Amino acid sequence: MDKKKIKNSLVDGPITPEKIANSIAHHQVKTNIGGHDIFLGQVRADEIDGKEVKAIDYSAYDEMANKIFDEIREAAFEKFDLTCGHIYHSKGLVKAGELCLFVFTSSKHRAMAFEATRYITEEIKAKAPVFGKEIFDDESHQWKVNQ
Amino acid sequence: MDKKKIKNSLVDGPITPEKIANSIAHHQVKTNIGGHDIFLGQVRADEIDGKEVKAIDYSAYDEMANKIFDEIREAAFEKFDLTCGHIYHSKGLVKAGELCLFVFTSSKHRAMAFEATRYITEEIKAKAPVFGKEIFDDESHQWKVNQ
Amino acid sequence: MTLKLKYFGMVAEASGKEEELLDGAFLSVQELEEGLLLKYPNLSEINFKVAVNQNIVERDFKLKGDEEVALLPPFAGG
Amino acid sequence: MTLKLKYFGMVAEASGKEEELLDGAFLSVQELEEGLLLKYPNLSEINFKVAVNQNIVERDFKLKGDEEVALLPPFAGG
Repeated sequence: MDKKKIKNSLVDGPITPEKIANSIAHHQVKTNIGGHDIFLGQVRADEIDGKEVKAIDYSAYDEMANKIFDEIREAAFEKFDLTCGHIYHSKGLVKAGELCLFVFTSSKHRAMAFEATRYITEEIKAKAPVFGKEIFDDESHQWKVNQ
Repeated sequence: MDKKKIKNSLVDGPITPEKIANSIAHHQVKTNIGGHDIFLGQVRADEIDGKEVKAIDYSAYDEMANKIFDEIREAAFEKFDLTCGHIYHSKGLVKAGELCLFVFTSSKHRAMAFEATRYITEEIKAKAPVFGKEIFDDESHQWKVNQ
Repeated sequence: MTLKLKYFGMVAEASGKEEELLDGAFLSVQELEEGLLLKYPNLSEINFKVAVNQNIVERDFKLKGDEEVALLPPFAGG
Repeated sequence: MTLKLKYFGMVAEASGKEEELLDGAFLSVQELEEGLLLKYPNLSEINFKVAVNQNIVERDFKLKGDEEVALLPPFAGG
Protein backbone atom coordinates (compact mmCIF):
# COMPACT_ATOMS: atom_id res chain seq x y z
CA MET A 1 0.00 0.00 0.00
CA ASP A 2 1.19 3.50 -0.82
CA LYS A 3 1.52 5.24 2.52
CA LYS A 4 2.65 8.63 1.24
CA LYS A 5 0.84 11.59 2.71
CA ILE A 6 -1.75 12.86 0.27
CA LYS A 7 -2.43 16.59 0.20
CA ASN A 8 -5.92 17.74 1.15
CA SER A 9 -7.33 19.57 -1.88
CA LEU A 10 -10.81 20.03 -0.41
CA VAL A 11 -11.74 23.43 0.96
CA ASP A 12 -14.72 24.14 3.23
CA GLY A 13 -17.14 26.45 1.45
CA PRO A 14 -16.33 28.77 -1.44
CA ILE A 15 -12.80 29.50 -2.64
CA THR A 16 -12.15 33.17 -1.93
CA PRO A 17 -10.39 35.70 -4.17
CA GLU A 18 -8.02 36.30 -1.22
CA LYS A 19 -6.95 32.64 -1.26
CA ILE A 20 -6.21 32.98 -4.97
CA ALA A 21 -4.23 36.20 -4.42
CA ASN A 22 -2.20 34.53 -1.65
CA SER A 23 -1.49 31.55 -3.84
CA ILE A 24 -0.30 33.83 -6.69
CA ALA A 25 1.84 35.87 -4.29
CA HIS A 26 3.56 32.72 -3.01
CA HIS A 27 4.82 32.04 -6.54
CA GLN A 28 6.68 35.32 -6.89
CA VAL A 29 9.79 33.84 -5.29
CA LYS A 30 9.93 31.22 -8.06
CA THR A 31 11.76 33.28 -10.64
CA ASN A 32 12.05 30.45 -13.16
CA ILE A 33 8.30 30.74 -13.83
CA GLY A 34 7.29 32.66 -16.98
CA GLY A 35 3.57 32.00 -17.07
CA HIS A 36 0.67 30.87 -14.89
CA ASP A 37 -2.71 29.64 -16.07
CA ILE A 38 -5.59 29.60 -13.60
CA PHE A 39 -9.01 28.07 -14.09
CA LEU A 40 -11.82 29.05 -11.74
CA GLY A 41 -15.15 27.25 -11.66
CA GLN A 42 -18.03 29.49 -10.57
CA VAL A 43 -21.53 28.34 -9.55
CA ARG A 44 -24.10 29.49 -12.10
CA ALA A 45 -27.62 30.62 -11.21
CA ASP A 46 -29.09 28.37 -13.89
CA GLU A 47 -32.82 28.48 -14.43
CA ILE A 48 -34.34 25.00 -14.60
CA ASP A 49 -38.11 24.58 -15.08
CA GLY A 50 -38.68 28.14 -13.90
CA LYS A 51 -36.64 27.76 -10.71
CA GLU A 52 -33.25 29.33 -10.15
CA VAL A 53 -30.21 27.60 -8.66
CA LYS A 54 -29.16 29.62 -5.62
CA ALA A 55 -26.33 27.37 -4.41
CA ILE A 56 -24.64 24.01 -4.84
CA ASP A 57 -24.00 21.88 -1.77
CA TYR A 58 -20.90 19.85 -2.64
CA SER A 59 -20.06 16.53 -1.01
CA ALA A 60 -17.18 14.20 -1.78
CA TYR A 61 -15.71 10.81 -1.04
CA ASP A 62 -12.89 12.71 0.62
CA GLU A 63 -10.07 10.15 0.73
CA MET A 64 -10.70 8.95 -2.81
CA ALA A 65 -11.19 12.49 -4.16
CA ASN A 66 -7.85 13.56 -2.69
CA LYS A 67 -6.19 10.45 -4.11
CA ILE A 68 -7.66 11.24 -7.56
CA PHE A 69 -6.60 14.91 -7.36
CA ASP A 70 -3.11 13.70 -6.49
CA GLU A 71 -3.04 11.25 -9.41
CA ILE A 72 -4.27 13.95 -11.82
CA ARG A 73 -1.60 16.36 -10.60
CA GLU A 74 1.10 13.69 -10.94
CA ALA A 75 -0.10 12.84 -14.46
CA ALA A 76 0.01 16.53 -15.41
CA PHE A 77 3.61 16.79 -14.19
CA GLU A 78 4.51 13.80 -16.35
CA LYS A 79 2.76 15.12 -19.45
CA PHE A 80 3.76 18.78 -19.23
CA ASP A 81 6.89 20.64 -18.24
CA LEU A 82 5.54 22.31 -15.09
CA THR A 83 7.09 24.18 -12.22
CA CYS A 84 3.99 24.04 -10.01
CA GLY A 85 0.49 22.61 -10.05
CA HIS A 86 -2.30 23.10 -7.51
CA ILE A 87 -5.91 21.95 -7.22
CA TYR A 88 -8.52 23.18 -4.74
CA HIS A 89 -12.18 22.09 -4.76
CA SER A 90 -14.96 23.23 -2.47
CA LYS A 91 -16.99 21.06 -0.14
CA GLY A 92 -20.23 22.26 1.43
CA LEU A 93 -22.36 25.17 0.35
CA VAL A 94 -21.20 27.42 -2.49
CA LYS A 95 -23.64 30.14 -3.53
CA ALA A 96 -24.29 31.20 -7.13
CA GLY A 97 -21.47 33.55 -8.18
CA GLU A 98 -18.99 32.00 -5.74
CA LEU A 99 -16.03 29.86 -6.75
CA CYS A 100 -15.96 26.07 -6.34
CA LEU A 101 -12.79 25.06 -8.22
CA PHE A 102 -9.31 26.58 -8.45
CA VAL A 103 -6.74 24.96 -10.76
CA PHE A 104 -3.37 26.72 -10.93
CA THR A 105 -0.35 25.65 -12.99
CA SER A 106 2.92 27.42 -13.65
CA SER A 107 5.67 26.82 -16.15
CA LYS A 108 8.72 28.39 -17.70
CA HIS A 109 6.78 28.82 -20.96
CA ARG A 110 3.10 29.60 -21.32
CA ALA A 111 2.05 26.73 -23.61
CA MET A 112 2.67 24.11 -20.92
CA ALA A 113 0.62 25.99 -18.32
CA PHE A 114 -2.29 26.50 -20.74
CA GLU A 115 -2.37 22.82 -21.62
CA ALA A 116 -1.89 21.55 -18.09
CA THR A 117 -4.64 23.65 -16.52
CA ARG A 118 -7.09 22.54 -19.17
CA TYR A 119 -6.05 18.89 -18.83
CA ILE A 120 -6.38 18.97 -15.04
CA THR A 121 -9.79 20.66 -15.19
CA GLU A 122 -11.18 18.10 -17.65
CA GLU A 123 -9.77 15.21 -15.61
CA ILE A 124 -11.32 16.53 -12.39
CA LYS A 125 -14.74 16.79 -14.04
CA ALA A 126 -14.46 13.23 -15.36
CA LYS A 127 -12.79 11.41 -12.48
CA ALA A 128 -13.14 13.10 -9.08
CA PRO A 129 -15.84 11.63 -6.81
CA VAL A 130 -17.42 14.98 -6.00
CA PHE A 131 -21.19 15.38 -5.93
CA GLY A 132 -23.30 18.50 -6.19
CA LYS A 133 -26.79 19.16 -4.90
CA GLU A 134 -28.24 22.12 -6.78
CA ILE A 135 -30.47 24.01 -4.38
CA PHE A 136 -33.26 26.13 -5.87
CA ASP A 137 -34.78 29.34 -4.56
CA ASP A 138 -37.83 27.37 -3.31
CA GLU A 139 -35.51 25.05 -1.29
CA SER A 140 -36.17 22.08 -3.59
CA HIS A 141 -33.11 20.46 -5.14
CA GLN A 142 -31.72 18.30 -7.92
CA TRP A 143 -28.40 16.51 -8.34
CA LYS A 144 -25.91 18.05 -10.74
CA VAL A 145 -24.43 15.70 -13.35
CA ASN A 146 -21.30 16.63 -15.32
CA GLN A 147 -21.72 16.29 -19.07
CA MET B 1 -12.01 58.40 -37.54
CA ASP B 2 -13.18 56.14 -34.78
CA LYS B 3 -13.75 58.39 -31.82
CA LYS B 4 -14.88 55.77 -29.31
CA LYS B 5 -13.15 55.91 -25.96
CA ILE B 6 -10.53 53.20 -25.74
CA LYS B 7 -9.89 51.59 -22.36
CA ASN B 8 -6.44 52.01 -20.86
CA SER B 9 -5.01 48.51 -20.42
CA LEU B 10 -1.56 49.71 -19.34
CA VAL B 11 -0.71 49.54 -15.64
CA ASP B 12 2.22 51.34 -13.99
CA GLY B 13 4.65 48.78 -12.59
CA PRO B 14 3.84 45.17 -11.70
CA ILE B 15 0.33 43.75 -11.61
CA THR B 16 -0.39 42.87 -7.99
CA PRO B 17 -2.13 39.76 -6.65
CA GLU B 18 -4.57 42.16 -4.94
CA LYS B 19 -5.59 43.63 -8.29
CA ILE B 20 -6.27 40.12 -9.55
CA ALA B 21 -8.30 39.25 -6.44
CA ASN B 22 -10.37 42.43 -6.85
CA SER B 23 -11.00 41.67 -10.47
CA ILE B 24 -12.15 38.12 -9.62
CA ALA B 25 -14.37 39.41 -6.80
CA HIS B 26 -16.09 41.87 -9.17
CA HIS B 27 -17.27 38.93 -11.28
CA GLN B 28 -19.16 37.22 -8.46
CA VAL B 29 -22.29 39.23 -9.22
CA LYS B 30 -22.33 37.80 -12.76
CA THR B 31 -24.14 34.58 -11.99
CA ASN B 32 -24.33 33.47 -15.62
CA ILE B 33 -20.57 32.79 -15.57
CA GLY B 34 -19.53 29.15 -15.10
CA GLY B 35 -15.78 29.38 -15.67
CA HIS B 36 -12.93 31.87 -15.73
CA ASP B 37 -9.51 31.38 -17.26
CA ILE B 38 -6.67 33.67 -16.22
CA PHE B 39 -3.22 33.91 -17.74
CA LEU B 40 -0.46 35.66 -15.82
CA GLY B 41 2.88 36.53 -17.36
CA GLN B 42 5.72 36.61 -14.82
CA VAL B 43 9.21 38.04 -15.36
CA ARG B 44 11.81 35.28 -15.31
CA ALA B 45 15.29 35.66 -13.84
CA ASP B 46 16.84 34.18 -16.98
CA GLU B 47 20.57 33.67 -17.02
CA ILE B 48 22.15 34.99 -20.21
CA ASP B 49 25.93 34.75 -20.71
CA GLY B 50 26.44 34.36 -16.98
CA LYS B 51 24.34 37.39 -16.04
CA GLU B 52 20.91 37.21 -14.44
CA VAL B 53 17.87 39.26 -15.47
CA LYS B 54 16.74 41.16 -12.38
CA ALA B 55 13.91 43.17 -13.99
CA ILE B 56 12.29 44.16 -17.26
CA ASP B 57 11.63 47.82 -17.93
CA TYR B 58 8.58 47.86 -20.21
CA SER B 59 7.76 50.70 -22.57
CA ALA B 60 4.92 50.94 -25.06
CA TYR B 61 3.50 52.99 -27.88
CA ASP B 62 0.60 53.69 -25.51
CA GLU B 63 -2.17 54.82 -27.87
CA MET B 64 -1.45 52.11 -30.41
CA ALA B 65 -1.00 49.42 -27.73
CA ASN B 66 -4.38 50.27 -26.22
CA LYS B 67 -5.96 50.24 -29.68
CA ILE B 68 -4.43 46.80 -30.36
CA PHE B 69 -5.56 45.45 -26.96
CA ASP B 70 -9.04 46.71 -27.78
CA GLU B 71 -9.03 45.07 -31.21
CA ILE B 72 -7.80 41.79 -29.74
CA ARG B 73 -10.52 41.85 -27.09
CA GLU B 74 -13.18 42.61 -29.72
CA ALA B 75 -11.92 39.78 -31.93
CA ALA B 76 -12.06 37.38 -28.97
CA PHE B 77 -15.68 38.35 -28.30
CA GLU B 78 -16.49 37.62 -31.95
CA LYS B 79 -14.71 34.26 -31.99
CA PHE B 80 -15.75 32.92 -28.58
CA ASP B 81 -18.94 33.02 -26.52
CA LEU B 82 -17.67 35.21 -23.70
CA THR B 83 -19.30 37.02 -20.82
CA CYS B 84 -16.24 39.13 -19.97
CA GLY B 85 -12.72 39.73 -21.22
CA HIS B 86 -9.98 41.87 -19.66
CA ILE B 87 -6.36 42.65 -20.50
CA TYR B 88 -3.80 44.43 -18.31
CA HIS B 89 -0.15 44.91 -19.24
CA SER B 90 2.58 46.53 -17.18
CA LYS B 91 4.62 49.57 -18.15
CA GLY B 92 7.79 50.55 -16.34
CA LEU B 93 9.89 48.39 -14.09
CA VAL B 94 8.75 44.84 -13.26
CA LYS B 95 11.17 42.80 -11.17
CA ALA B 96 11.87 39.09 -11.68
CA GLY B 97 9.04 37.13 -10.05
CA GLU B 98 6.54 39.97 -10.49
CA LEU B 99 3.63 39.90 -12.93
CA CYS B 100 3.61 41.86 -16.21
CA LEU B 101 0.48 40.51 -17.97
CA PHE B 102 -3.02 39.65 -16.75
CA VAL B 103 -5.53 38.20 -19.23
CA PHE B 104 -8.91 37.27 -17.78
CA THR B 105 -11.87 35.80 -19.66
CA SER B 106 -15.16 34.43 -18.38
CA SER B 107 -17.85 32.36 -20.04
CA LYS B 108 -20.88 30.25 -19.29
CA HIS B 109 -18.88 27.15 -20.22
CA ARG B 110 -15.19 26.53 -19.59
CA ALA B 111 -14.07 25.66 -23.14
CA MET B 112 -14.70 29.19 -24.43
CA ALA B 113 -12.73 30.79 -21.59
CA PHE B 114 -9.79 28.42 -22.07
CA GLU B 115 -9.64 29.16 -25.78
CA ALA B 116 -10.18 32.89 -25.47
CA THR B 117 -7.48 33.48 -22.85
CA ARG B 118 -4.98 31.56 -24.91
CA TYR B 119 -5.96 33.37 -28.11
CA ILE B 120 -5.70 36.79 -26.46
CA THR B 121 -2.32 36.00 -24.92
CA GLU B 122 -0.84 34.83 -28.23
CA GLU B 123 -2.26 37.87 -30.04
CA ILE B 124 -0.79 40.27 -27.46
CA LYS B 125 2.65 38.70 -27.84
CA ALA B 126 2.47 38.98 -31.63
CA LYS B 127 0.76 42.34 -32.13
CA ALA B 128 1.03 44.71 -29.18
CA PRO B 129 3.72 47.42 -29.52
CA VAL B 130 5.23 46.78 -26.10
CA PHE B 131 9.00 46.73 -25.64
CA GLY B 132 11.06 45.23 -22.86
CA LYS B 133 14.52 46.15 -21.65
CA GLU B 134 15.96 43.23 -19.71
CA ILE B 135 18.11 44.64 -16.94
CA PHE B 136 20.88 42.44 -15.58
CA ASP B 137 22.34 42.32 -12.10
CA ASP B 138 25.41 44.28 -13.29
CA GLU B 139 23.08 47.06 -14.61
CA SER B 140 23.83 46.22 -18.25
CA HIS B 141 20.80 45.46 -20.44
CA GLN B 142 19.51 43.82 -23.59
CA TRP B 143 16.22 44.14 -25.45
CA LYS B 144 13.76 41.29 -25.11
CA VAL B 145 12.35 39.86 -28.35
CA ASN B 146 9.24 37.66 -28.38
CA GLN B 147 9.73 34.37 -30.24
CA MET C 1 -16.37 -10.68 7.36
CA THR C 2 -17.93 -7.23 7.24
CA LEU C 3 -18.09 -4.82 4.30
CA LYS C 4 -17.99 -1.11 5.02
CA LEU C 5 -20.40 0.56 2.60
CA LYS C 6 -20.35 4.26 1.74
CA TYR C 7 -23.11 6.11 -0.10
CA PHE C 8 -22.88 9.52 -1.72
CA GLY C 9 -25.17 12.10 -3.29
CA MET C 10 -28.32 10.67 -4.77
CA VAL C 11 -27.28 7.18 -3.64
CA ALA C 12 -27.23 8.37 -0.02
CA GLU C 13 -30.62 9.96 -0.64
CA ALA C 14 -31.99 6.65 -1.99
CA SER C 15 -30.57 4.56 0.89
CA GLY C 16 -31.36 7.12 3.56
CA LYS C 17 -27.86 6.85 5.00
CA GLU C 18 -24.24 7.76 4.23
CA GLU C 19 -22.65 4.54 5.40
CA GLU C 20 -23.35 1.19 6.96
CA LEU C 21 -21.63 -2.09 7.83
CA LEU C 22 -22.93 -5.14 6.00
CA ASP C 23 -22.42 -8.80 6.89
CA GLY C 24 -23.05 -11.41 4.24
CA ALA C 25 -21.38 -13.63 1.72
CA PHE C 26 -21.07 -11.46 -1.36
CA LEU C 27 -18.50 -13.00 -3.70
CA SER C 28 -18.52 -10.18 -6.25
CA VAL C 29 -19.59 -6.58 -6.70
CA GLN C 30 -22.41 -7.92 -8.87
CA GLU C 31 -23.76 -10.02 -5.96
CA LEU C 32 -23.44 -7.13 -3.54
CA GLU C 33 -25.33 -4.90 -5.93
CA GLU C 34 -28.16 -7.41 -6.25
CA GLY C 35 -28.42 -7.53 -2.46
CA LEU C 36 -28.49 -3.74 -2.19
CA LEU C 37 -31.13 -3.39 -4.90
CA LEU C 38 -33.43 -5.64 -2.88
CA LYS C 39 -32.79 -3.54 0.22
CA TYR C 40 -33.04 -0.14 -1.56
CA PRO C 41 -35.25 -0.49 -4.64
CA ASN C 42 -34.77 3.22 -5.54
CA LEU C 43 -31.13 2.45 -6.34
CA SER C 44 -32.30 0.91 -9.60
CA GLU C 45 -32.98 4.39 -10.97
CA ILE C 46 -29.44 5.60 -10.35
CA ASN C 47 -26.50 5.15 -12.69
CA PHE C 48 -23.75 4.56 -10.14
CA LYS C 49 -20.16 3.32 -10.23
CA VAL C 50 -18.64 1.14 -7.54
CA ALA C 51 -15.28 1.80 -5.87
CA VAL C 52 -13.58 -0.87 -3.78
CA ASN C 53 -10.95 0.55 -1.43
CA GLN C 54 -11.12 3.79 -3.44
CA ASN C 55 -10.58 2.24 -6.86
CA ILE C 56 -13.38 2.06 -9.38
CA VAL C 57 -14.02 -1.57 -10.35
CA GLU C 58 -16.17 -3.56 -12.77
CA ARG C 59 -19.20 -5.60 -11.66
CA ASP C 60 -17.25 -8.87 -11.84
CA PHE C 61 -14.69 -7.68 -9.27
CA LYS C 62 -14.21 -10.37 -6.58
CA LEU C 63 -14.78 -9.34 -2.97
CA LYS C 64 -12.87 -10.81 -0.06
CA GLY C 65 -15.48 -9.44 2.32
CA ASP C 66 -13.63 -6.83 4.39
CA GLU C 67 -13.36 -4.05 1.85
CA GLU C 68 -14.63 -0.47 1.87
CA VAL C 69 -17.15 -0.31 -0.96
CA ALA C 70 -18.51 3.04 -2.16
CA LEU C 71 -21.48 3.61 -4.46
CA LEU C 72 -20.74 6.69 -6.55
CA PRO C 73 -23.48 8.49 -8.49
CA PRO C 74 -22.54 10.74 -11.47
CA PHE C 75 -19.74 13.17 -10.68
CA ALA C 76 -20.42 16.91 -10.47
CA GLY C 77 -17.06 18.40 -9.56
CA GLY C 78 -15.65 21.55 -11.10
CA MET D 1 4.35 69.53 -43.90
CA THR D 2 5.88 68.00 -40.79
CA LEU D 3 6.07 64.34 -39.83
CA LYS D 4 5.88 63.45 -36.16
CA LEU D 5 8.30 60.58 -35.59
CA LYS D 6 8.21 58.29 -32.58
CA TYR D 7 10.97 55.87 -31.61
CA PHE D 8 10.73 52.97 -29.16
CA GLY D 9 12.98 50.50 -27.41
CA MET D 10 16.19 49.77 -29.25
CA VAL D 11 15.19 52.25 -32.01
CA ALA D 12 15.04 55.04 -29.41
CA GLU D 13 18.43 53.86 -28.16
CA ALA D 14 19.89 54.03 -31.70
CA SER D 15 18.45 57.49 -32.44
CA GLY D 16 19.14 58.85 -28.98
CA LYS D 17 15.61 60.25 -28.70
CA GLU D 18 12.00 59.15 -28.28
CA GLU D 19 10.43 61.52 -30.77
CA GLU D 20 11.17 64.33 -33.15
CA LEU D 21 9.51 66.47 -35.80
CA LEU D 22 10.89 66.07 -39.29
CA ASP D 23 10.41 68.35 -42.28
CA GLY D 24 11.13 67.02 -45.73
CA ALA D 25 9.55 65.63 -48.85
CA PHE D 26 9.27 61.94 -48.15
CA LEU D 27 6.76 60.44 -50.57
CA SER D 28 6.77 56.95 -49.05
CA VAL D 29 7.78 55.09 -45.94
CA GLN D 30 10.66 53.69 -47.98
CA GLU D 31 11.99 57.19 -48.68
CA LEU D 32 11.59 58.22 -45.05
CA GLU D 33 13.49 55.11 -43.97
CA GLU D 34 16.36 55.89 -46.32
CA GLY D 35 16.54 59.40 -44.85
CA LEU D 36 16.56 58.09 -41.31
CA LEU D 37 19.25 55.51 -42.04
CA LEU D 38 21.54 58.31 -43.19
CA LYS D 39 20.79 60.24 -40.01
CA TYR D 40 21.03 57.23 -37.66
CA PRO D 41 23.31 54.57 -39.20
CA ASN D 42 22.78 52.22 -36.21
CA LEU D 43 19.18 51.77 -37.33
CA SER D 44 20.41 49.45 -40.07
CA GLU D 45 21.05 46.78 -37.43
CA ILE D 46 17.49 46.81 -36.16
CA ASN D 47 14.60 44.85 -37.62
CA PHE D 48 11.80 47.38 -37.14
CA LYS D 49 8.24 47.79 -38.39
CA VAL D 50 6.70 51.12 -39.29
CA ALA D 51 3.31 52.33 -38.06
CA VAL D 52 1.62 55.32 -39.68
CA ASN D 53 -1.07 56.83 -37.48
CA GLN D 54 -0.93 53.67 -35.34
CA ASN D 55 -1.39 51.20 -38.18
CA ILE D 56 1.46 49.02 -39.33
CA VAL D 57 2.18 49.64 -43.03
CA GLU D 58 4.43 48.27 -45.78
CA ARG D 59 7.47 50.14 -47.10
CA ASP D 60 5.57 51.33 -50.21
CA PHE D 61 2.94 53.13 -48.11
CA LYS D 62 2.46 56.70 -49.45
CA LEU D 63 2.97 59.56 -47.02
CA LYS D 64 1.04 62.83 -47.19
CA GLY D 65 3.57 64.44 -44.89
CA ASP D 66 1.63 65.22 -41.71
CA GLU D 67 1.36 61.77 -40.23
CA GLU D 68 2.55 60.31 -36.95
CA VAL D 69 5.13 57.69 -37.92
CA ALA D 70 6.45 55.22 -35.35
CA LEU D 71 9.46 52.92 -35.72
CA LEU D 72 8.71 49.74 -33.80
CA PRO D 73 11.44 47.25 -32.90
CA PRO D 74 10.52 43.61 -32.10
CA PHE D 75 7.67 43.28 -29.62
CA ALA D 76 8.28 41.94 -26.16
CA GLY D 77 4.86 42.12 -24.49
CA GLY D 78 3.45 39.40 -22.28
